[in-house]
Amino acid sequence: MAAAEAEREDEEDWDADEALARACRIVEALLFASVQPLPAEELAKSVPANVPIERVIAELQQTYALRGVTLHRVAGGYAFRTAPDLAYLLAPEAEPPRKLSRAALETLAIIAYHQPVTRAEIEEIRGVATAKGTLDILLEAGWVRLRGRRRSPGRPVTFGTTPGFLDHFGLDQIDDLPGLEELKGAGFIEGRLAKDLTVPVPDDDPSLRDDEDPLGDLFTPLDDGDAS
Amino acid sequence: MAAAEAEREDEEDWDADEALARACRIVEALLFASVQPLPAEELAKSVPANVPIERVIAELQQTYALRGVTLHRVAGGYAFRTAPDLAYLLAPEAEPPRKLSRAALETLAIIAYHQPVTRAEIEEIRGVATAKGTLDILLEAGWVRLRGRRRSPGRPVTFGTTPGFLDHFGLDQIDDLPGLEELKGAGFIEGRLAKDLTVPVPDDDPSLRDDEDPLGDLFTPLDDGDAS
Amino acid sequence: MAAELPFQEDGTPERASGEPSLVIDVDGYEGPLDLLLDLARRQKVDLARISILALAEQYLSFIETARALRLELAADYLVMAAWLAYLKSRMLLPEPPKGEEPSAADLATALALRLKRLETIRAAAQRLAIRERLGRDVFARGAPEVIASSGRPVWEAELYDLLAAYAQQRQKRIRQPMSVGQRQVLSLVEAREALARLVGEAGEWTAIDGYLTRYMRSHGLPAETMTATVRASSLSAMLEMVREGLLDLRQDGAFSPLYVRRRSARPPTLGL
Repeated sequence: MAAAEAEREDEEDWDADEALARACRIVEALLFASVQPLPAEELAKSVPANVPIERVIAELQQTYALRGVTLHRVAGGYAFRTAPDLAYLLAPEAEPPRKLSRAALETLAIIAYHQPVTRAEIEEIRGVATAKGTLDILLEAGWVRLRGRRRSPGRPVTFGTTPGFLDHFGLDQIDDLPGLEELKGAGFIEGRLAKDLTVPVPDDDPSLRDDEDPLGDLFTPLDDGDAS
Repeated sequence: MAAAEAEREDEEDWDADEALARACRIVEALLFASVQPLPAEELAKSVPANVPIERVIAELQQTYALRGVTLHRVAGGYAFRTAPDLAYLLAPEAEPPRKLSRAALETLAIIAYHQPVTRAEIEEIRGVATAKGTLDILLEAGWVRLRGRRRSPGRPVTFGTTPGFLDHFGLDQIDDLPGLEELKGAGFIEGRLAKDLTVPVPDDDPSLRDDEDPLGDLFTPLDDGDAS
Repeated sequence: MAAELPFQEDGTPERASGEPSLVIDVDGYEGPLDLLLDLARRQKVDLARISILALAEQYLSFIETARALRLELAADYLVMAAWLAYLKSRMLLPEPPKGEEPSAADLATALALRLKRLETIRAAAQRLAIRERLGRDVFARGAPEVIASSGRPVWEAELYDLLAAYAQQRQKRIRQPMSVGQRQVLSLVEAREALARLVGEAGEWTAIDGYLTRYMRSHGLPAETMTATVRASSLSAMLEMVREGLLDLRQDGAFSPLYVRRRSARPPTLGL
């Protein structure tokens, strides 16, 4: 009789261990996939009712204590974080890469195809004013550079693309960019083509054009060039 | 003397264990931090030189085998992913990936198996014209890319798959795609197979084939095209 | 089970397999090859051993039935029907001496191979679809961190995004200013009204050109843009009024002035 009881106890233990292990797997996966730290009550919803969530968290904290990733209590919830002594592996101040905005993509594409091009010309093509930050982002990303100044009233700055632009977009040369027929063939342009829709042959030859002057005084603020 | 030697051996063992444990923590931290799979060579750079990266990965794979987060080999690298059996807990939180239409799925399979492949070849196999949106969906999802141009009349654009495709479908390399023999074994294909019908060994090697040209050189500038 | 279409959950209507009568369901098929493959499956034999002749006959009878029901068939289906009718005739007739064209047997084999290839790739696609997919079956770290040595760019953009943005933007801008200016026309109704007044005035032969010029001036219609439409509409209206017996028209020679006169109330001459 005593033996039978012991066996039942063993079995119950085993069941409890099993339930705890399963709960640990669940909480682990939830914390891993979550964008934000998750509060204990939130985690408890996905865990078998007979397993207290505190047990699960204590268990995980212990499991991960000496690992490369540890379980932290942050902002009223729990999250996995890189172990502090391995912080050197990370670039904490760096933000994860963000998608380039639609406006920036359009501006970049116009500069690529129509270079050398002034800000006013970009706005003429896009039909909207270019936000201050948009060109900054492209300059900072190293995809766009100041080429020179257009030999026209106000001497606006001209923009062009950089080798870094080619590199990022996997282009060998700037005229790898598809022409109108190719854009159409690949389905980028649909329907009947407007007669006056033309796509220039892109050219990033760094030498200045006939109507371009050297940048010259770099201290002249960029906006001045566009003021007229 | 024998005792001293044994002690030194113990010490060496201990050092080796220590180094392996540290390497495991580092690789763990790196793989936890990254969304993209990291290739072994990349991981090896951060690990002490005397620890083979394969050992570290084998160790981690074993450690995580039964956990809620497991170590996967995808797209030529390694990545932590949640265990598939827990998908039911996580799926409601996540934004579901776009449902693939039958046409899109077939087109994707043709590109995966027959790459580099042109649109006309896709249509030849499917026996129908490819709707405008079908390739767009695959390009937008980042699974398919423009590779180059076929060196044949009309110089059609060739399509191939991306590392993102491998990552999404949990494939390590393109030839992990189920082969014809496997398809037959799984009962998808009935009967015997004509000799010249073998599914090609898929190959996503980015270098251009003999009958492929780079996208660029062949892009006909619009103006030239009009003139001819 | 192995013979089932692997894609039925994709909203494709269920297709009965192995039924003797053909189910007319053109919408359910993705083109003639898809239809042929389905018909071939109903033969319940390996595609490599299929009777292409029987298949051609089934396809042609399908098309006939569809036409009898006045279903609209895409041109693709008719092209395939024409080709299969040709193939069928080639297969039934004795083979001509070796010529330029491939033999009927070769054509039949090629078709069988094409069907097999489609079936194979469908199976492959199905295998792909049931794999564990990232974001559906397995998930990546929700809050990733940036690795110091990665040197990854701060901004992400694909060539595809760039080209799509450029193409859409250019197209949008080009389309915007395109508006079709309203064409100025003198409608037939207006022309008839103008002529009805003339009928009142023209008891004798009157030059129509002079009348129309006065009409345009008095109604403020610009001569440079409206003359052609006024002339055309007026001529149509005049012919109509002649037919109704309201007017007489006279022209002494080609390109000479056109004269118009109210028809007198006498009955039309017999035999005219």
